[in-house]
Amino acid sequence: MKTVPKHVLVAGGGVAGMEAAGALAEMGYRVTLVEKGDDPGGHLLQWHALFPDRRPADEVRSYLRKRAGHHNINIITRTTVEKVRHHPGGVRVTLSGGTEEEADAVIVATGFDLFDAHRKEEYGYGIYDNVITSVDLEAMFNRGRLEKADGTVPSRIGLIHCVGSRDEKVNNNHCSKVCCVTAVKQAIEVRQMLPSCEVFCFYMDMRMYGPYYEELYRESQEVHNVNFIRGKVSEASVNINNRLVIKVEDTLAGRPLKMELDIMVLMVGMEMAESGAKLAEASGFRQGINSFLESGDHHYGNNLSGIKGVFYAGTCTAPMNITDTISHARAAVAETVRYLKA
Amino acid sequence: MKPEGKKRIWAEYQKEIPDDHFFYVRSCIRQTFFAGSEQYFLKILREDLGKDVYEDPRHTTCTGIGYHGDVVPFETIQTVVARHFALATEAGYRHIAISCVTSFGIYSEILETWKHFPETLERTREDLYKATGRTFEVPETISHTSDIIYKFREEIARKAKYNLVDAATGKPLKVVEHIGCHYSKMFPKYGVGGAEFPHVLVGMVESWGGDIIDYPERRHCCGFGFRQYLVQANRGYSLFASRKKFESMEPYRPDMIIANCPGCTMFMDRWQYTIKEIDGITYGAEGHGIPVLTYEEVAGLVLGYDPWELGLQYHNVQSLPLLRKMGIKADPERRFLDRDGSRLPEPANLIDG
Amino acid sequence: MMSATGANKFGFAINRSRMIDYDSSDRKVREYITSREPSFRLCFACGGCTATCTAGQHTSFNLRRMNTYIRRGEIEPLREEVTRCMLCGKCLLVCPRGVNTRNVVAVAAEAIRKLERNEL
Amino acid sequence: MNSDLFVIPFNLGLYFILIYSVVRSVAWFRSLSRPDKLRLQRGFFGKPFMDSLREIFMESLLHRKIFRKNPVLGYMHMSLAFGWFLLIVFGTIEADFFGEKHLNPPSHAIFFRWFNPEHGAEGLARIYNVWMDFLLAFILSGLLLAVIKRFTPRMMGMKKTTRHTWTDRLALTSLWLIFPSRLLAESFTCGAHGSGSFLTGNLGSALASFLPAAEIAPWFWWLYSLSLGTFFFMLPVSRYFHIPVELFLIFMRNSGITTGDKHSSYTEVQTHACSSCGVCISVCQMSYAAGINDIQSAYFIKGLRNDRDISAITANCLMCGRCEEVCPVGIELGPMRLIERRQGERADRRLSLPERYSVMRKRSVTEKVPTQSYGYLVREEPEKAEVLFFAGCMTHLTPSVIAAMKKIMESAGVKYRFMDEKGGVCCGRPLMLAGRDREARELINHNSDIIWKSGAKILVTSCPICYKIFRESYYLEATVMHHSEFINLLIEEGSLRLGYLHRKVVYHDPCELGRGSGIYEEPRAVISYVAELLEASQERSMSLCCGGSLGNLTLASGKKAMIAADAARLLTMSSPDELITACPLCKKTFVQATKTKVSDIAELVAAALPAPSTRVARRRAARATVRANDAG
Repeated sequence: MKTVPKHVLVAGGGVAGMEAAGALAEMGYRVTLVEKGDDPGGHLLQWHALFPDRRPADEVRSYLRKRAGHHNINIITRTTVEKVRHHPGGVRVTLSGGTEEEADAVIVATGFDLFDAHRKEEYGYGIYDNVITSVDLEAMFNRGRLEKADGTVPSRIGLIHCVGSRDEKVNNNHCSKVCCVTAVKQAIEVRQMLPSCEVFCFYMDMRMYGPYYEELYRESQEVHNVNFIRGKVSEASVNINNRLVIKVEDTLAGRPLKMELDIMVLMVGMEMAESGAKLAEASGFRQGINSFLESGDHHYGNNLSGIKGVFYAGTCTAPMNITDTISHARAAVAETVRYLKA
Repeated sequence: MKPEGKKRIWAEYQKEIPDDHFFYVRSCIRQTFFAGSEQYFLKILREDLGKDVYEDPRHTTCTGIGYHGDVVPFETIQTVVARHFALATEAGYRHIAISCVTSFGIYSEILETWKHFPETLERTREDLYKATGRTFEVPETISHTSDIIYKFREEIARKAKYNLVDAATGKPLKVVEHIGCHYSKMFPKYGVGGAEFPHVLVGMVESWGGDIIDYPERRHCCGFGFRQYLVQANRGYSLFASRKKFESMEPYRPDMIIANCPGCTMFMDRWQYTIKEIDGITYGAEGHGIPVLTYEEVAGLVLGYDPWELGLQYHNVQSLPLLRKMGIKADPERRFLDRDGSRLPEPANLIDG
Repeated sequence: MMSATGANKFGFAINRSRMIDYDSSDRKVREYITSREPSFRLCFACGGCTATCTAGQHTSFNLRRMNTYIRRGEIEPLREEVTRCMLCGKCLLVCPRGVNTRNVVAVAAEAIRKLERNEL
Repeated sequence: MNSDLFVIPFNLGLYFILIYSVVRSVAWFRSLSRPDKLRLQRGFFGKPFMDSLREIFMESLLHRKIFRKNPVLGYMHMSLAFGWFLLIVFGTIEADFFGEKHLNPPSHAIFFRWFNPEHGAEGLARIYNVWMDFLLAFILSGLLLAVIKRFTPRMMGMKKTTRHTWTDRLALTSLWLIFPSRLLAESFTCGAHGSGSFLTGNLGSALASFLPAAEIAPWFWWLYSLSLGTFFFMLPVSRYFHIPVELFLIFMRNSGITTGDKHSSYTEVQTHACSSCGVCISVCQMSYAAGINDIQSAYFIKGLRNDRDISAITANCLMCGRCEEVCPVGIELGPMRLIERRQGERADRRLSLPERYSVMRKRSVTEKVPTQSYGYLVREEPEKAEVLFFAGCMTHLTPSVIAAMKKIMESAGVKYRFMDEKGGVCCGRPLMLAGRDREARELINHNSDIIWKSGAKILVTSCPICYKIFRESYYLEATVMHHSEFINLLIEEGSLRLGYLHRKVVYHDPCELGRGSGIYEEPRAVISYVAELLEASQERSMSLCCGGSLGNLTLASGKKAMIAADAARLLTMSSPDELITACPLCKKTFVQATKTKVSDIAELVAAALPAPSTRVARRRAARATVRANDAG
């Protein structure tokens, strides 16, 4: 006797959402993938190459696209999930525009928002011509041209770690985990693209937590001659030649340091997605002190929402790299299936 | 530089500046060294703009220098400030206009403290009552007097006799603005435009036709720093801070510096002479020094008041080249003559163009 | 530098800047050392060398800090620093990054010598 | 008429080289220090002269050392040197004996066959001819080997051969041409006259059978003379200059002259005595284990000889001493390199005069050259002690060695004081190895002061690096002992009771202790006392360097690791339970390079001490007895 396949709604079409949807679809579930943007793919759409091995981001993108292209998946774009509510028959989902969907289970994969660099006013993002974010730099890599606002070739680039992370002044005490290794990756890419361009990373701690990250850091010093200065940049301004002037303490020398830069790259961190926060508030999800969703147990129940039939996947719970996001999404699928079969 | 970026920030830091009825508190330094500035602030507000500004002769120093010099405790200064509020309350004023940036910082600090720790407000009420028998209402707003000039900058521009432009070429003057640290660095929301890109002086200068210079050490302290300056042995540190600013602004060849803090105005003016003595360097075009003006003085010039009435001759760096450039007719012979023609004391060590 | 009259007149002199001005610093020494001892780049300032240093038990010699000075082009403090090492080589055995620390000091001394002789 | 024009090149060359040798020898002699001059004068009239003659015969002609190392290579050198020597001696005898006159110019002997084409038809001369042909064949066989070596060095057991300059190549070519041209010249002459023995005669008649031998012969005599003349002229500017210089070196060495610590005519003689044979390259671990092939002693000496910038070569050497051990000429390569390190930058020497002047001028303005200075060291007032123990900097990174030494000395009841317990001052040897003698002297003075003030009779150190400098450069009353010697002494005295460990161990001679200080037997005696000592593949004077040497300033850590891995592999071929060394640096280096347990000799001995409880009890009892006796 053929049973009607159960229906799972996945909120968010980023890496976690696509992986979770794909895994569920493969197991025969009927999946609705709700994405707020025009296309699924999330922040990965903006990447040129990935750390630590600098493989083209397209490789992972096409894997996910294939995954989410399964015939059991129905993708709804330009839509957000406003609210989820458990009831004895399943989970009722309210979508933007007021439509309601019934699902047997929901996976929340609303992801993260990038820190808005304007908020660190002292760095002058949006004011000084050559202050850009790591995302802007990635876009430059995508275009294959790395240049200043006036079209000239930079001779010195500084990458500022921890912009919007580990910073009480912007209400983010958490570490976004991936920015350090992103900075190292981008520093190497800059050096490879413009061998005569000096590259400096300004860091507070080098958090090379993942496999081959430390090796990449070493390579950046040994092979690519990337410079590292330990200290948080306090302010930026421009001089008469329209070159950026930054101030930092070289904490290893114990002395303040001033340096001119052609381009200053802000390594923007991760924050709880605004859409996710709204969903959390409407649905009664708990948010931790870092604003990310707080799971049932952060050791062994990291996908549990506390609401029956609702599970968390990916960076809506904490900053993660792609590897961890995919693993986390698979774990969410396992939890969902266990719930649906019970 | 992207101007829209700054505008975005300025839009975020707009404070409430009342329209009328100010209780005016003077600055120890400004009334001593730039007496014309305070006098003309009152004159401009009352006569040119028709505003009601009340002054109480019983008003005292806020003791800010003592507080920052670690000799006056916080409880004491709260009580002194509370007494000012009591005077305002008694006179029926709810908007304080503060001439001094140090005082402004202290008022901000105290109001924030009372907001976050209401028990300190109660304690202060008690202290003030015990000491003076007075009671007070917490004022509705506090404004630095530069905020008020900022608010009426367009009105002043409309009445302008002179603009901040080179009268001969019509090109805007290059103006360096300097904001006192305690204006908004401690509490950005208390300042017009916040702490990183304050708009208070930029707004005035741009309304009156000048160009603002954004130079690398724009945010740097003038070096006053109370304890640094008060202890003679530490003055080298204080001086060093000013020199750092001058060296950073020098390549832009600025015509003048406009400051909103009396301490900064005094230091950046006086130190130019000290640096000339110690290092043998005079900044500014042709070694005339860079005139350091208060915003009241600049407003006064724009409105066409006599520079010598405004007191520009009592700055170390004299403003004659600047006045000539703006096309203001000022007789150098009359600089140190009183209204009745008698001779005023002439300061030594002027940097004179 | 200040003149004597200045000091006498005011009773103080203008402070010297403690700030490292990277754009006006002399990085020739760094280039000399990096080209002769490329492992120098690998230092990540863990301080292991300084902790074990024989000379460091007797004086303020600090190889970790010295490396930072070299990188930033701070020659003045380096001049002093470089003379204090005993070249015993203990640091070589603790360096987690395989920096040839002993040679860094030797080459740094050589670089300073050349700098003095205008040969760099 | 006994002269022909072709002898001129030979004669010119010969007289040139003779005059050159005399002038150069006189110059060298004159620039010797006074004591060395006296040594040489005394040596010339004494036993050293006979020793030298014997050595010249054994080494310069027979090449006994090379023979021992590699018979084929030895034969090659011997056939060329000794064969040529014999050819000259017997050629001269032949000319004097069979010639028209009895005192001939050298050319007469060399070109004897030309002048006496019919000679040797019968009798004694005929037999003599066989002998002369044999000598020529002997030389030619060596030459053949040399040609083979040149093109396929591996066949001769040489991993690498030295690279040649153009002067070397010209000299080599002329040298190689000498004997084949003589063979052909003699053969054509013999062929034309029907004379000659088994080689020249047979070859001559064969050639004459289809060639106009009489017409061709003079061409080859010309070639023969030209080759000789060219060779003599090229001699001073080529590597073959070593042949005459080595004779001078042997006399100097046997007269008791040593390298010392600065450049002198002795170092110059050594420089020129190097034959660039390349034996040093073959034994160099930097070469075969780490693939670095441009810094070996042969290149170092060549750079010195040609006045090149060799600062990189000079610094990049482990100073292990293996090359010096095998150098057939006996050049003191270690001290030579140290002298060069002391020189610092040699750049000035290669500048032209005006450039040199400008550098000097610049320097005189800013002669504020920083040198190491240890004014910060505070003089100490040490406690008195019979035995002073100096662990050494490196030993502080192997605390187990310190613990073992403490245990051993306590067990043996040694009253000692631990000189650098709280971290001492470096012994100065690392500075010396870096060529900084003046600075090293500062540290030596500091430590000497403490050692003298302690009144110690014995200074024990756990570090061979310290040991070497304590013995060689410190002036001390105390007897300096490496801990292996000291433990051996304690065992011999019977103050150390040790059990036997049923372990098979192999011993690694640290460079500074073994080759550097000649301590081979004591460590072995100690080890054999407590465990089974296996033989290592390369031991004693040919033991390997661990790679961690402080002698090398510039070697990258990866290369060090390669040397260490190779040395550890060779040392542990017999699969020992433990690899024993006697140097903290070797221990640290080997630990990273092998899975075999690496221990210091002190740790091994400490493990053989009886169980602590009984020992403590016994000592307590002994102390109690002493107290009782004192009280009594």
